[in-house]
Amino acid sequence: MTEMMALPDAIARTVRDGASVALEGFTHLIPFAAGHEIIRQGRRDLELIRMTPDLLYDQMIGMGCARRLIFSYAGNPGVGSLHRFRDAVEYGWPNPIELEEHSHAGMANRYVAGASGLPFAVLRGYSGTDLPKHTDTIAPITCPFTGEVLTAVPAIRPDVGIIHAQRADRAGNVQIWGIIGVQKEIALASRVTVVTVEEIVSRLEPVPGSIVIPGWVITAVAMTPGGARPSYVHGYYERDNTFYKEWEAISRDRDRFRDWMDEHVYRSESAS
Amino acid sequence: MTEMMALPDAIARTVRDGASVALEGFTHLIPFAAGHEIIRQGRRDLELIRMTPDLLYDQMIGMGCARRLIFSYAGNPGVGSLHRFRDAVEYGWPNPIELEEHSHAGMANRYVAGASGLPFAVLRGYSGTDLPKHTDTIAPITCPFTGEVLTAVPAIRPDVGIIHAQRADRAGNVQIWGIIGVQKEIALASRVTVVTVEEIVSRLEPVPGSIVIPGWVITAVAMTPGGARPSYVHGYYERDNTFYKEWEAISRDRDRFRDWMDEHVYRSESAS
Amino acid sequence: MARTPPVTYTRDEMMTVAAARELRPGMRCFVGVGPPSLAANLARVTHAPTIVLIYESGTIGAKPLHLPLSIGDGELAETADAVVSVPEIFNYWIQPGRIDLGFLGAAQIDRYGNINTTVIGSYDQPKVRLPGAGGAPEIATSAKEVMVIVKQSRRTFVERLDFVTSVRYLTAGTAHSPASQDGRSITVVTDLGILRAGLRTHQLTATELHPGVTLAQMQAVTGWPLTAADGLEEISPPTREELHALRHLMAASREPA
Amino acid sequence: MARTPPVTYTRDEMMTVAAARELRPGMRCFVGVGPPSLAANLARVTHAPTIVLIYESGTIGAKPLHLPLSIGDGELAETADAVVSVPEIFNYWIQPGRIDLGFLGAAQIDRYGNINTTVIGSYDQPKVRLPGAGGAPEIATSAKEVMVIVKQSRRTFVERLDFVTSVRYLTAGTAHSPASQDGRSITVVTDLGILRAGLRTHQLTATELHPGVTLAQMQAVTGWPLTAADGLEEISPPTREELHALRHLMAASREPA
Repeated sequence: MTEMMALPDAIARTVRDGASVALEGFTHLIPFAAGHEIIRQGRRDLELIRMTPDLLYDQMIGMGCARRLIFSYAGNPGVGSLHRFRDAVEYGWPNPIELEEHSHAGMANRYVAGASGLPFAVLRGYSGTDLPKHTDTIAPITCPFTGEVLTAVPAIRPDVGIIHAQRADRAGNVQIWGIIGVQKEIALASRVTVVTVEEIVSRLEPVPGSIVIPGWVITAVAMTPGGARPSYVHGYYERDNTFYKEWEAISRDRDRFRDWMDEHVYRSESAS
Repeated sequence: MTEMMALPDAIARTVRDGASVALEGFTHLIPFAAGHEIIRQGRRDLELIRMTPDLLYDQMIGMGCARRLIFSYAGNPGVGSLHRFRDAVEYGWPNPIELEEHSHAGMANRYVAGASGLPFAVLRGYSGTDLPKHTDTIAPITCPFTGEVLTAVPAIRPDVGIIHAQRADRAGNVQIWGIIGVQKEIALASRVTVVTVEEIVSRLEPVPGSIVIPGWVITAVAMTPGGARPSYVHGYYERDNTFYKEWEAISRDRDRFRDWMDEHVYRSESAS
Repeated sequence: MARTPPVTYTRDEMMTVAAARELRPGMRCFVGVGPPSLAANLARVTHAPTIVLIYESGTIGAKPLHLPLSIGDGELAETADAVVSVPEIFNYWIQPGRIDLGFLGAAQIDRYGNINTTVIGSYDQPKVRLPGAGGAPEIATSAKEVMVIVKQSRRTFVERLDFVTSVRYLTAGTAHSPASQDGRSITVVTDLGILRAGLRTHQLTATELHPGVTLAQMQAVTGWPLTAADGLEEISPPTREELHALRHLMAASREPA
Repeated sequence: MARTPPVTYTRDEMMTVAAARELRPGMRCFVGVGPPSLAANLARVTHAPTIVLIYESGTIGAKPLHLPLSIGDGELAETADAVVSVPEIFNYWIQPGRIDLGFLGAAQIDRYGNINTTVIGSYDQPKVRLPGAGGAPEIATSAKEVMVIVKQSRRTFVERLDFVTSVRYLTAGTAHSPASQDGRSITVVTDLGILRAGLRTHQLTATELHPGVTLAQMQAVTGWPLTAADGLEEISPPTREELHALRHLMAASREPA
């Protein structure tokens, strides 16, 4: 059952050093505030899981939170590289990180398997690519009816899944609309689920296209207005595209990056 | 791309003797009018596919349309038996039918595999039951990562999938709300998809909980007001529970059943 | 509504009330139509208002005012916290074991809580063709608790099932085994009392009797040598409140089940 | 808007216009951000208004007024015919081959249309770590046609990929083969012209050149021995209407890509 708590409490109670943690949100509803709280609490050796690491994981990797990364696309969408991710992979700074690399279809299906209580998922994927040579969580599987060989990927069941959503009611039921991404799958695949929300309301009025995740599969709800900035929340605020472009320059340089984190994450309790 | 046509044309052009046909709608939106049109057109030797055969398949089986039935629950919900189904299975009247019997979870996953372009689906299912002894479309499958043995079922890809929906726009985009069941899965799993709708509108205004199936995966849309009666259409009309109960007596007797069909299906172009 | 308190009750009413009492607040219950829906909604309007009703039609947290005749009744969707597709209800909600208690129906039940709803007689030449499996096989193995509400008779409580439609306790060595079966129980509420398995043994044992019913009566309509638990108890009769709520529910139903 | 017709155009504009012309009305196009989104939306506002834009964020039939910087831009959801989850977009829409044309990006491309977006150098000690696969491996094998829009250089058009991120034509004997690959094409639109494979051969061949470009110029920036198709054609320059629509789209973008 859901407990309502402040974000620092929610993170302190759920995210331990060495945990596998998925902060999801497919370009929409990226839980920046929760990630920043993990950085502030100094968590280390995390296995970070996310289809599109985006600026948030660039920041977490750059601050040394990550030991390992499971992902499918590590770029700054429409802009270019994630320089902190590249620095860790290419130069081991601030520490080397291990990569477990998939395609989007593979990652999405790994979440589906996790949410479904299955050990693996089946897809037509990775055909002819070099990915299976480097990623040992890709295996062939044969259809018992047709003999066709397809691809299996194992379920992902993060220790902690963290998502941002528009709002929750007082019972902890969570409502999401716009691009829904893999929010439900992560909420259901994770052993513990934390949801940050823009607001808590007494009743979740239906919104076209909205889904509701029942509170009884959610561990903690933390009211965190602006918790997805500089990403966006459909119906609340827009994506800060200017910042996404500025990140290119901020993140290129190790010192400038650290100064920025100092100023915007450490000295402030609110997300940039 | 969708073509708008009258229901008799839609059925005449798509449903051939011997075809595999799924008329779906999980208790909601059961496409009775389309099924009655198949009966009137005298189709034979069909492989009928449906999770819950319900009264509609009782009628189609009783009128001799079916050679084979793929299903998971053949009852009159809350009332009792489907007597025409029982008569065919127990006494071969009007003709014997072959059964391919699954669980709901298995059927739903077979549709998902069909919609996904996969030859099979994986579930935790049928454990310890006698179903695999009688149904050869249930097979064990081993997780390549954990070694756990689970169950595989083959995809269902009907020759024709038929569903009823609230409404479509003029481009053939179809909108459904309320209990959505397996409507989308059947629309996507079938080689040819026919949708009957209550109305055709110029614009699909969003409704809470509604889904839209794009017109470009639908073969034909036939405006058929009342096309789900005596089942119901959320937002349009309620389930005729009285008729569901009356069916118990109508269907028990072969002559009474035939008289009823004569009067309500053959002499009338509109569904009972 | 009756002004004078009810003084008598039927065996059916006792059965429904006894079943409802088993449900605890906050429990996630997988519910079919008929007696399960009646018992679960009775619990919801009496001692367990926070119970979460889940129907296989995809409605999660439904709060119907009228009892549905069909599990796809429109009111279930209108009052639900969430409506999901049928594949999702089975894959995301039932299969991973998120259901605390699943109701199953039974045409035949054996001492291990295995159930037949498929055929009486042989599969290929059935004497009676029953509806089949529906959601039962996966509910039976995935729910934390299972409840069956069924009138007791030798025709139903059998030594040997004609067909195994669902299995609660998988025999050792069965490959299709879910993660763990420890502490999993099955409760069978009948018109005579309650039978339970899973606490110390995987065999159904009489644990409670309805007022005025004897163990011998129950044994007489059970097709296997039924034993009683230590401290076999008598169930307390329905309270005025329970009966009142139950009859109100029945009366308010569009179509009494 | 300019009153006088444009008289000059850039090579980037020619590239985008040439790509847009390849798109036919009603085509279901899987679109990423940047040049593909620009070309697809140009086609949509010019000769192919019924084109269906599908983004991997789950938006089907999006009709954005502004070009999205991110594929998850809110306007995509607001203007879409349907918004579905990310698992659904891959499983129900891409995997079964419902996409007529999929756009792919490329850091390296070889003569068979295989693409690298993963690393330059070795995987374990990369010289440049690129973003990785994203949706590409499954788009590459499932879409009926594939288009790559990329500036031509020897760094990009290579003899041998450092890493195979996606494959258009699976070699015979590869077990993971989709149903059929007959008639599947790949079109590479560059700043110099167009290369195509799949009509008679699975090797990219120069089929069109932009105005004023020679085959020798194109060969000079291609890392394999590039041949020309019989009847190598010169592409007609952008029309006034095309340039006008393209520049309007760029100007109307919140954030030009």
